[in-house]
Amino acid sequence: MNLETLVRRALKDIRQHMAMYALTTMVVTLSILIFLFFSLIYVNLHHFASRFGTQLGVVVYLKEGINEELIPKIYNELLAINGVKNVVYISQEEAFKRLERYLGDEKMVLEGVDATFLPDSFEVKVEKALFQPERLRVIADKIKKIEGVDKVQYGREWVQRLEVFTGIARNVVVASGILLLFTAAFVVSITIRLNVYARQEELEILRLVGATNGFIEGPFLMEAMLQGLLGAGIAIVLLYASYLNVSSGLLMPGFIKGLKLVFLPWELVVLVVGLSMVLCLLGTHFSMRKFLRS
Amino acid sequence: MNLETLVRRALKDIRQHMAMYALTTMVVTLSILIFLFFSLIYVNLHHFASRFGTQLGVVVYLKEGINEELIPKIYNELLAINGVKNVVYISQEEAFKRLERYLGDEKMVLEGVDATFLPDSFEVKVEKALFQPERLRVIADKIKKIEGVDKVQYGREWVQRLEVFTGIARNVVVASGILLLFTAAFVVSITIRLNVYARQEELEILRLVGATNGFIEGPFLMEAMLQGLLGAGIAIVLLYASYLNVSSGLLMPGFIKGLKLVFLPWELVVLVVGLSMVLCLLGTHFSMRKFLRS
Amino acid sequence: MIERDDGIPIITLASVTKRYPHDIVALDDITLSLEKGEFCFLTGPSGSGKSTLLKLLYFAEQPTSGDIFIEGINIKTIKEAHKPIFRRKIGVVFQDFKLLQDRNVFDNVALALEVVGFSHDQIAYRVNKVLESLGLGGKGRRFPQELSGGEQQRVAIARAIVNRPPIILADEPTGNLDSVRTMEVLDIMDELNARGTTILFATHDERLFEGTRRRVVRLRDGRMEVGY
Amino acid sequence: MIERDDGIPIITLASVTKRYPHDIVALDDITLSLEKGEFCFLTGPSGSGKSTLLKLLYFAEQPTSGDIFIEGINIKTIKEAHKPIFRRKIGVVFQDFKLLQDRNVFDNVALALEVVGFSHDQIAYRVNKVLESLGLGGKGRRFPQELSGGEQQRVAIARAIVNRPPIILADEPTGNLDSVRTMEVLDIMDELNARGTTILFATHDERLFEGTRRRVVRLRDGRMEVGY
Ligand SMILES: Nc1ncnc2c1ncn2[C@@H]1O[C@H](COP(=O)(O)OP(=O)(O)OP(=O)(O)O)[C@@H](O)[C@H]1O
Ligand SMILES: Nc1ncnc2c1ncn2[C@@H]1O[C@H](COP(=O)(O)OP(=O)(O)OP(=O)(O)O)[C@@H](O)[C@H]1O
Ligand SMILES: [Mg+2]
Ligand SMILES: [Mg+2]
Repeated sequence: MNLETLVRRALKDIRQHMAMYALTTMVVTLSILIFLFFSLIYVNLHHFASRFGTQLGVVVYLKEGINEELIPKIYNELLAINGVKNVVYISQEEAFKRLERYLGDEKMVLEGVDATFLPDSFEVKVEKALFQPERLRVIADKIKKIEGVDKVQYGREWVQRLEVFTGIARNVVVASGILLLFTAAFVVSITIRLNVYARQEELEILRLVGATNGFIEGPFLMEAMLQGLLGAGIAIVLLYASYLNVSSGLLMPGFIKGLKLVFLPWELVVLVVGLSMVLCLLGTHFSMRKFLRS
Repeated sequence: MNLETLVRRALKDIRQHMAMYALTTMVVTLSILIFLFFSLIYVNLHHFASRFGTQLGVVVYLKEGINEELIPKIYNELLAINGVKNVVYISQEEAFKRLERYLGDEKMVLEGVDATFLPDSFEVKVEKALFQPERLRVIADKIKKIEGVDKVQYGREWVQRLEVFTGIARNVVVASGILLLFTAAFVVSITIRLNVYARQEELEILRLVGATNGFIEGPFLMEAMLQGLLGAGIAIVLLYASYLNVSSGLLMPGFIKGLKLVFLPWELVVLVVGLSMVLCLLGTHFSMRKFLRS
Repeated sequence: MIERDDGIPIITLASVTKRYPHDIVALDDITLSLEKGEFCFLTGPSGSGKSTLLKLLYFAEQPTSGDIFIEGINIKTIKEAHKPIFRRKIGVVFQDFKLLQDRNVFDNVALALEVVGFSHDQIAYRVNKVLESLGLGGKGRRFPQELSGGEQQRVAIARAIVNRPPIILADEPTGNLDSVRTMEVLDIMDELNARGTTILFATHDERLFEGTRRRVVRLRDGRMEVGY
Repeated sequence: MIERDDGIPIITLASVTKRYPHDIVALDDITLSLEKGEFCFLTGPSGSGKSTLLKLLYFAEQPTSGDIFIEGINIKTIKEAHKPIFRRKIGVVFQDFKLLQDRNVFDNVALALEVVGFSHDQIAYRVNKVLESLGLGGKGRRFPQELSGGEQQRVAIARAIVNRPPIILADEPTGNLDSVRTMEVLDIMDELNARGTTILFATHDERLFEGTRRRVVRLRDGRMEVGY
């Protein structure tokens, strides 16, 4: 049986079972859409969190009256630490300005105070600090050992809270991702099985007139692959359309306008399409197997 | 046809189509589980956010040198404002202590400064401020008009950001809730339809031997109701089991232990069970309708 | 010829034509009536319209033109909701049996009684009796797939007659039966007929009516060839 | 009696017994062989085991004991993967037709050729010819549901013979046909037989073999009654 015959048979078969095929494909589409939708939300949250997360860092106070020449050395040592993203030197004047800004209307309290009462400091930004707050602790410990460093501040309490939060978030995301994937796979395979059940008489007849398993399975597998492709494809197109809608602010209330959303990375898209096809293929294959015996 | 016969026929029917029935019910269960799972996450996030949200408030600075007797009057006026949850008086000394705490090691800057340079103030906590940040603005505007009030601070910028965030969050939650509900309903009804398709010959035969539509539909609807009940029931039991597991910390990493989780409100549980039954009933009814004509 | 002239015919077809899509004429201007208690054979070559005529009578198809009366009532005027009531008055042996594959023999036959609302005990009694009379005693718990072709056909006959309907439409009910079983079925039909049941018996087997003096309606290409 | 003694019989059953679950004995110690090119009738009352015997030959059921040889090969030794090859050598007219309801007549018949891998043109040519010869010309685009019982049966016959298999197993292939069509089918079978096809023809219709001098195997309750 050549490929052309196979494709022709598959297409004919789809035409003859249009309703069933459309319904099954819709189930595939919806299952995948749900999974992708939450992936998209996750990716965007992650994206926002990453941007926000770069504001997390460690403040390094230097010893009072430190030798000016030591500062570049410390700077380089800080940068060399694994996980450090960038390092900014905060002069005494800069620190004083920040305090003034914090006090706002109450800044008159600082009138006549000399800026030098604040120490020199470095602000060390840590990579992925939001997702792995324990890194801050590790890096802070390393910094403490550097010569000329007086004190390291990284908001111990705050990091602990963050740890709990990111821990929960991670667990929730992983659990729901697994649940969604599992459900999608399960629902799709159940639907395919219902479909094959409904056609078992046909399989039996084909077998009795001398069709090989390959001949019988061929079009079904072809259809399954197409179904996986279609299902995932439609889901992705639908998702992309809503993504465009939302990010162009057409449907959303004004205040979200101008918000930068990201779409799913193309690797994930390809992966999902592939998985969808494999899932439909395997689901069909295993549903048919028991009817193809003897 | 009495109820007993109906139930007997429905049970017999289920026994004879065990595989199909079990598969369809599994689809119902999973669809509902997904919906409930996300509802549970949402409810818990809301719960946490509510607790955190009560920390949001407006700071009201009083005019310098204000008549001490006016203070209780202002206090009562503040409390009377719609949406205000509680009001706390911050004396000059208290405000000074807070500033010291903020400056931490740098508090020597305040040495010799008189506490009275800070004005008296009230801290006004606003109900549900996290979910409706625009309330803060409204309340702040009202407070400004009270006699003796100098300035009202509620972090304008911060509220604007929060507005954006809660706006997005609300939209995401509503969109995913609708998507999930819609998908669950759709998948369930498609599965039921596939099921009915597979049995259309049976319906035809029943019709031909003189069965009324009621006689034919009866057991199907009975089964559908049971299916809805079972599907939702199993989903809820599964969810509750994982909830207990998580909240007793058996399965979760240590740092979440002791975390107080809430389960879905029983109204929602009842509603979901009811909806599930109605959905299965309607899905079955409409799938059968076209086979019951003439 | 058994005929009881107690007024209106039980079945009447008045210039009935049935055209299937694509201009396939299955029945062409058929006029025919059956008196109450009549036993009539319907014969004709393959594809001549026998089954189609029966299908019109049990509402599986609608005539393209012409009128059909059952017990004097024009079936066009029967409301959808009342059709089941009429169907119960008509026992049909379908040419392709139409047995429920996932119910056993007993349940398949019992169906015709359940539909009417017979009690549990009565159903058991009647079904077992009719199965016995058709040589299917002891096969009640089998499923259709576990029966021979002839046995399935007899289950179909059993279901058609179990609720003693006033009208029986039998479409080739002995096609899968050997001559002994065929005679048994004919005897049963005779007996039912003697008790007043009107029977329309479609068959291509000339031997069934060769000896008898019953009425024979012959179809060819959808037209009636011979009256009595 | 046509018989060509060119060595091994094409079909052999050696003390074959078939017991269905619940101790239903459908075939009891059957020993039988068919020479290549033989035309043999298989008869017996309803439920005597005719279809079961055929089912064993086309691998739809397995014998409980005894051996079956096709072209000298014990079918027990045939691997699962090779069974389709054997099935293609055997054209079967099933008692219940087994037509695909969602394919039209042409496609149903073409199936037997597609399975073997015939080309598009050859399929069209052969299928149309065989449909013509069975009086189904012009009905190729209909679906089984749109045919009369006898027409469906002829489609089943067409599918069984279209790929000119060396063996034809026909299970009650004329049960729904009138006498004229029945004779046509017998003629076709005769012609195929004359070209060397081995035919096993199960029927309860004694008339089919009354005049002929062909071999008749009679079953009763699963036992062979008469040999030649
Ligand atoms: N649903 C349908 N659509 C189109 N044509 C049909 C349909 N049903 C039957 N026919 C055609 O109508 C004609 C009469 O069919 P019918 O089944 O009444 O014949 P019959 O006398 O019962 O034949 P048989 O003895 O073979 O069962 C046939 O030519 C058949 O092909
Ligand atoms: N799958 C099965 N399970 C149990 N019993 C069966 C099964 N198939 C057939 N039988 C029984 O085996 C016996 C022989 O059946 P078979 O179908 O071979 O008869 P047959 O000679 O073809 O009869 P007919 O002329 O009625 O078609 C019958 O008593 C039947 O009830
Ligand atoms: Mg017919
Ligand atoms: Mg048989």
